[in-house]
Amino acid sequence: MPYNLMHLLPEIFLLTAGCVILLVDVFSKDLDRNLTYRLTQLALLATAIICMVQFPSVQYHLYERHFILDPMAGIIKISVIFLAMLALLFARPYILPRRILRGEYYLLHLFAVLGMMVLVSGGSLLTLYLGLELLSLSLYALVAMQRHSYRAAEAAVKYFVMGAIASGFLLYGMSLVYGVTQHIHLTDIANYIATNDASLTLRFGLVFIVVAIGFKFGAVPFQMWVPDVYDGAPTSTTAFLSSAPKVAAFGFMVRIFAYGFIGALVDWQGLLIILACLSMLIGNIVALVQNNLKRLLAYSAIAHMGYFLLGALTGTSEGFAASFFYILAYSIMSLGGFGCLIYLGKGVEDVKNLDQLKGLGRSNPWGGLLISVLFLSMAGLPPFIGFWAKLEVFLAVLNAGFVWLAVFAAVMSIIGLFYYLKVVKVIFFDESEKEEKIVAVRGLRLGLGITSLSVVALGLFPGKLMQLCAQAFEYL
Amino acid sequence: MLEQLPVLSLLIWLPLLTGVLVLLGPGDKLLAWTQRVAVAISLVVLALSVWILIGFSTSTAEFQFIERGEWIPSLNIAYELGVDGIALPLIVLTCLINVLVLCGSTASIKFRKTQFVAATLLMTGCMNGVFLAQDSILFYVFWEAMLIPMFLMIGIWGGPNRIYATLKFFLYTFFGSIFMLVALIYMGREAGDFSIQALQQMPLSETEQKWIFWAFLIAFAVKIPMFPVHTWLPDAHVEAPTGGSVILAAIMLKMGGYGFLRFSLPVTPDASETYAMILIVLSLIAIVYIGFVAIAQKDMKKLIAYSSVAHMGFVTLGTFVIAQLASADAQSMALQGAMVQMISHGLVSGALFFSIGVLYDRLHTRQISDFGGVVNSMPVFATLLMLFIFANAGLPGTSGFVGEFFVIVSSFQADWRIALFAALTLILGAAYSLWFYKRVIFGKAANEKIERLEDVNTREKSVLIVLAVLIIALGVYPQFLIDIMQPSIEQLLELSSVSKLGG
Amino acid sequence: MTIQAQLLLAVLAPLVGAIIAGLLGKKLGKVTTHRVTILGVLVSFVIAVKWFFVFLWGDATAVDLTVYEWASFGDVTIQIGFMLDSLTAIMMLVVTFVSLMVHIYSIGYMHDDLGYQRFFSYISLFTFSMLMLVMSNNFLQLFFGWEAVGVVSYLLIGFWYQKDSAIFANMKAFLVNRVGDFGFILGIGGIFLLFGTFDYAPIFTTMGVAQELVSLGGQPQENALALMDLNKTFAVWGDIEWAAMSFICICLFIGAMGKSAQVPLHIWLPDSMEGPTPISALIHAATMVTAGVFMVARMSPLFEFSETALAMITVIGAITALFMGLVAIVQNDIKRIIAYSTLSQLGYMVVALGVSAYSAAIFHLFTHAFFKALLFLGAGSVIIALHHEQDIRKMGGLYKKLPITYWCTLIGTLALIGTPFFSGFYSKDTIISASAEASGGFSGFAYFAVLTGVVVTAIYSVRLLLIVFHGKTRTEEKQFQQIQESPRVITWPLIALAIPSLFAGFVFGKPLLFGSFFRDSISVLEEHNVLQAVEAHYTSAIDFALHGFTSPVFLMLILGIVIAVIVYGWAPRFITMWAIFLKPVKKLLEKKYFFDDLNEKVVARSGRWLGQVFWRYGDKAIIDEGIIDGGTNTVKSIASKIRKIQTGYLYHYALMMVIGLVALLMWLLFKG
Amino acid sequence: MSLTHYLVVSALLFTISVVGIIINRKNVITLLMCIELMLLAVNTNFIAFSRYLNDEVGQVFVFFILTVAAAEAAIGLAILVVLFRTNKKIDVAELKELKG
Repeated sequence: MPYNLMHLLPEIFLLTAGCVILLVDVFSKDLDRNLTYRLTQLALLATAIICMVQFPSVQYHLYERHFILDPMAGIIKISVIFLAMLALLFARPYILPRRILRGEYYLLHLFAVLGMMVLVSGGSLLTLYLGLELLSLSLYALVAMQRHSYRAAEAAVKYFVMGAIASGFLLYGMSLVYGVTQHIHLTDIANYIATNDASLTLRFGLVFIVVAIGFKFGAVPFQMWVPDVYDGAPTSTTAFLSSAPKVAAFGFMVRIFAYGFIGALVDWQGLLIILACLSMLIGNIVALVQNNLKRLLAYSAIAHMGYFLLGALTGTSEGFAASFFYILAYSIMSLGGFGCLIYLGKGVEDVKNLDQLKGLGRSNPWGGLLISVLFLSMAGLPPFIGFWAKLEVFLAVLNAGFVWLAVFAAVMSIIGLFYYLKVVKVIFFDESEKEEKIVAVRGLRLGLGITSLSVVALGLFPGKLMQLCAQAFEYL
Repeated sequence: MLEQLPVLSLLIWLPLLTGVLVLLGPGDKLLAWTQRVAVAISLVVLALSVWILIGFSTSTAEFQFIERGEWIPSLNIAYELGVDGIALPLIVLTCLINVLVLCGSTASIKFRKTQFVAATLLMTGCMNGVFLAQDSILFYVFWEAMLIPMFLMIGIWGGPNRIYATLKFFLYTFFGSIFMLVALIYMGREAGDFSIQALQQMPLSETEQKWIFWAFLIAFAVKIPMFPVHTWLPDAHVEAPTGGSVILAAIMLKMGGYGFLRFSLPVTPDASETYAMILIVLSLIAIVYIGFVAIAQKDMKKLIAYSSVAHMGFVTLGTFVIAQLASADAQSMALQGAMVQMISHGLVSGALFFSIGVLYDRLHTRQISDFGGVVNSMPVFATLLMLFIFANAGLPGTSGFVGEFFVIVSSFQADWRIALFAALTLILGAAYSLWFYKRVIFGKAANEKIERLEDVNTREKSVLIVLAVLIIALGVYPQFLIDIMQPSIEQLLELSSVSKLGG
Repeated sequence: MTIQAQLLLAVLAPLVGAIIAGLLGKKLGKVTTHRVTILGVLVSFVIAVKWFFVFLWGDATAVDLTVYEWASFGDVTIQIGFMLDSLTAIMMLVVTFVSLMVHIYSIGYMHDDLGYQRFFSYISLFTFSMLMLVMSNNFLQLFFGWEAVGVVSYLLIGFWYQKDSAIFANMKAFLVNRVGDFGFILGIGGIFLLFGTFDYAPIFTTMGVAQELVSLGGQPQENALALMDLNKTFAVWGDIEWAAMSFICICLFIGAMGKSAQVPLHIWLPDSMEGPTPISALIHAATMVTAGVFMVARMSPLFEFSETALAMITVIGAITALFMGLVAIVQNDIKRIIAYSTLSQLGYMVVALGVSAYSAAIFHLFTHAFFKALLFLGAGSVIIALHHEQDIRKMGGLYKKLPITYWCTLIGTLALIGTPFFSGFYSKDTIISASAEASGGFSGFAYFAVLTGVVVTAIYSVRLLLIVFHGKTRTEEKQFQQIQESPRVITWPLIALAIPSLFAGFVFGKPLLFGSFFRDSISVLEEHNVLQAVEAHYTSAIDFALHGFTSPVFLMLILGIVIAVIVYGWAPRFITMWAIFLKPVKKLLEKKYFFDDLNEKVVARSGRWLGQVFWRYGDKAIIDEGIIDGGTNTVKSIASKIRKIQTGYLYHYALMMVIGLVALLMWLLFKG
Repeated sequence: MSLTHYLVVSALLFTISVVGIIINRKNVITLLMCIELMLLAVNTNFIAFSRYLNDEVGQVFVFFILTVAAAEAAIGLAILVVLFRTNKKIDVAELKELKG
């Protein structure tokens, strides 16, 4: 029977575009692959536009219900694409001076985005798995892209092995689920759980899946890969890694929990609470003693994942909305943060340690101000977007009646503030031994401008974005 | 035409936007112009606040000049501003201090002057916002946002130990306010509306009230600051540049007291009544213990900082002694005392920090032992400082007396023993103030540096004289202030007297 | 001119003078400055004189008017206003007259001082504050004046701010006064609790009714208070309770002790002699130090109802009167001698208050103001004649060099020791007889004290006179030749003060003491009214004086003079004998009963020590290093331990992941 | 042979693979093999279930898994090559530069 493939247009377009660009790249002589770069951005932009044009107002279950198209999917896709474009903006100036294969680098972004798009509108365990794998595989490659750096290679191996284990767990869980429910469609699974109570096997399967999800977010105790990979991977990859995939993984999580296992709320809620608390605790505390900026950001990422889970674990639509707002805010901030690291890098030298920022506020106030804004926003201070993200998750968690959890999160955020302030302190208060102006290419400046501007603007007027996030979850 | 003007928004956004512009502006290249513009703008803001003062009706306790706008409809968070008798004096004080700081203490900043100006303006805007906000989240946003410029101000232009001080300041305050945030969200959730009015009206069970009370208490106690969470203040003051100290002492501390009046009392009346005695005792400790600590100080700024803590003790005492008071008159006397004390302390401590700044600019030391016999070379300064010192010691005829007098007398109505300890400030305050004055000002010129000091220049003189005039005016005729505050205070007493338990 | 206008003028004229002198003094120059200030004081003096005689001869009634409302909310109204009655009038007279004299005197005395204008500004300011104090009609303004005079005294004691002793003395003076004010403000708080107002008038009416109940209704005091609902009590500790009235009166009196330098708060007065001599005359002899006495007299309706307070007042006054006089004997600084004599005379006044002879106290205040100011100014005249030499051991035989000064001082001395017909006699003798008649607590001791006090007074006064003016000079010849009488601006005030010192008692004795002068301002319960008894043998001023010759007091007086003359006049070697016999006593007196040591070594030092301890251990050690820094450090150390988990080994990571998985499974299994 | 036996087998395989990853200190290639093994265990599960439930979806799923496994292996080997190029060693125990 004939299918109307229009709904699949963005994915299809992106795929074909990817293949075309691949071919173009093969024959292009130019070492910098400007053409490839432009085409990639263009393709992403076009895809985004298509997504916007055919933005779904209702929820479709398409293609034997393997593919769900709903506002959430739409919004996540669009935001993922834009994040990816930003990441590319940062990536270009980073990889040009380094001996990193350009064309493949951009293309891998494309395929990763494709994977995410499939992932977020996966309607069955199968599509979800495929999307996830497409995403992960491209990410593994991206991490390994800096072929002459040992650190990158080590990071890649670690990431790959851990990721493989994670997907193994995921599959095992899926198989158990399938075995118990005899279905791989989320809706059917939901119906099954609704009709007959979840057997232990099923819940075990759920646990395996939760572990996989926890791994994707880098929630404690599945965070071990995060600091090493963030540290070892090329900064541009880290920037990408820490932003878009997290949003997509959030979509994945929503599909699993809200669409498939909403009936087993009590089970995964408990699991998520444990993960959230551990992440906030470990992430914040260990970040205190980090001197390496990338590792510091990695641990802060772990901590942020803890806060982010606060919203999701309520299992309510406003809870997911809050989490979505949080993850978006966080992606922007961390993109900006790593973008700043790229911006500060001198030649092929990355900035490693905190004290390399000394006197930045003096030598080039703009950069200093920008980084401070981002970090203060991460610390959750008004009037920046980070504050609203925190406020929303607190609100959600209080709505669910977990007052103690909110208080715990509050206490943790005090510890968190400490190391963010430490960075600001180094930038503004410490005297630099040498002062040289930093010159950044236009694209980089543009990217940083966009991120910091959105951090401030959304901090002042978060209303619209919050409504958007709320809309995304009207079909739970 | 002025009637249509959104005056309150202007009070907030004029300084803020100017601050941002100055920050992104040409920097120290156009310093002179930037400063002129900044001063001009702040004069405009001051004029606006005075205009509000004139247009303000003292016959009603209602909020006036109300402005309301959508902000975050999905969470019922609104952009709502209004001013009542409690906020108004603080607003005017803020705008005034802002002008004085911009005129008086930018000269002593040696580098990145424009950024200093920007920080000052940003802070002014935020502080106005805190006092004007009618929505709790808006209040919190300003409350927190203001920390950032202060953090930078202390950290960049501060003294040798500035980093420790400013981190301590920031973390202390954040530690306090984060729990307040949780409490606010909790209540806003329950009430379905984040406006302060709603929070004041909403019913709360006893346990809820207790938790919320403590959450608020930590926030405001740190800010005001109360014993035993006061230790950030001396460090912050000592390290901050003159302007920073002035703003810190004159206004930021007041936000704690303002919070007590705006939130603790009306929102959690029963809890405040339950815990009143603890707070009274803490206030008394602050008055007596800190009084002694102040005597022991060797650093001028530390001494004044500690005396600030002691004086703020009167604010908290006046605020919470009302739970022990029977007659409405005594209660309003206590609250009047607290409020007047806040305003007065704003003027006096501001003036004192300005004066210390004057000395510091000349000799670049704050050690009392490095001074002595300053009067020989700086008679005018000595005279003005004498006035401020006596105001600090609570001499009748100066503003410093009014608040202490009200609080002591009204707390006597509650229990004479409270008044007994509170009244010890007459001795202690005089002791540390006068001993300080004796060591710094009187005597033979300690060294030739002091002999060669030149007296206050016109700029410094004018700033100090403005404060001096206000201090005396307030001391001779406090009724002006009292008229403004009385209706709001009566309404506040109304709110804080009715139980929320609805038994 | 309305009364209000007059009173305002009287108060503000000196203030204006002070402001002009203070702000424009340097521009105006010395002459204009002192003219302006003197004009100001003169204005208020004229007004004061007018009202004094209006109250003395005319039958003016008390006036109570409000100038403006200082603060008012709810039903509370705190005002700035004036109460003009006989008490106020007499105080105004004393203040303005002495102040005027001192102003004039200072033209000469301060002539070549750098702070000339400053000085005049200060003393005018003082006049203003003192007038505010005495003319107040409510406690707030009273307290304002109370503190204001304290401040001006602070400024004037430290007038020569380069002298370490001076700036130490003025701080000491202010702080000791503050101790008094501490009590005073508590008293005010009690007043507000009891009466719900700060104004005199309602309080006096209430107490008036209470007094009616006692005198006419024949009720005992407690019942009277109970009927007026004034019998509150204050819980002290456990179930110990104090009667509100006594509590308030004692608190108020503590304030008075500070100002009027009663033991043990007297320590500041002798040191205050560091100030210029005119100040000692004006502030520390005539006016400010008597504020306490005035205040208690003003509050007589209250004090009448507290036997406890009266007893306390009596005993404190008696101690001060006797023992401070003794100290005067061993002093060698001319000003300090007079200062201690002032202390002792203040003791007399306070004793009078204690035995409810309020008018006697005020009358003594009145006369004392004149002769004590006279003595001080005389001393000042001597001091400048000797180029700021204050040690009497370096003087002697000055009577032919400084005739006017000598005669004036002689008059002052005779008045001080209470020679019949001199003003001091009338006031002092009344106090002594009053205390003889009194029946309240400690009145016996008080009588003994004031009686022996006469001897003491005679001894030190005569000693002063003899050593300074008689005998042969102890200054070297050449300098002695150059000594000459002070200029007229100095001598005329002396004369002007000498006259009232002579006649004030003779003239005003009867009306002020036994007449109806104070009826509207001072109220005494029947059972306390000792002056009636005294009045019995006071038919006329002359008779009283003649009767004085036969009284034991006179014997004491003679005794004292004789001793003094023997010891210091004829046979100076007696002094050495003294020294041998009474060495410990002398030591004790020279050490001023170790009050100063107590103050320096114990009170002040322990205060500073306490501050240090609180700061070092309370703030720094416990709160900062302990809690704040300690907390952060613990978190950091924990962090660096947790960090170790990240070993970097892949298999550990995998293991961790599996452990996590198993843990979650277990949790799921066991949570049920 | 009941379903349980198959499940036990696959569970055992799965455990073996995990344990293999954990205890292996030497060679990264072993890790790759373990991962493959893990996927195979999952496949066994799926097939067992689909036979038991006679529902083909499971088996279809397996095909996908196999494909993905191939791709994964490819990537893994590629990374391995990179690693070998950079430091001439592929011992797991050597991978310890990134830590803390």
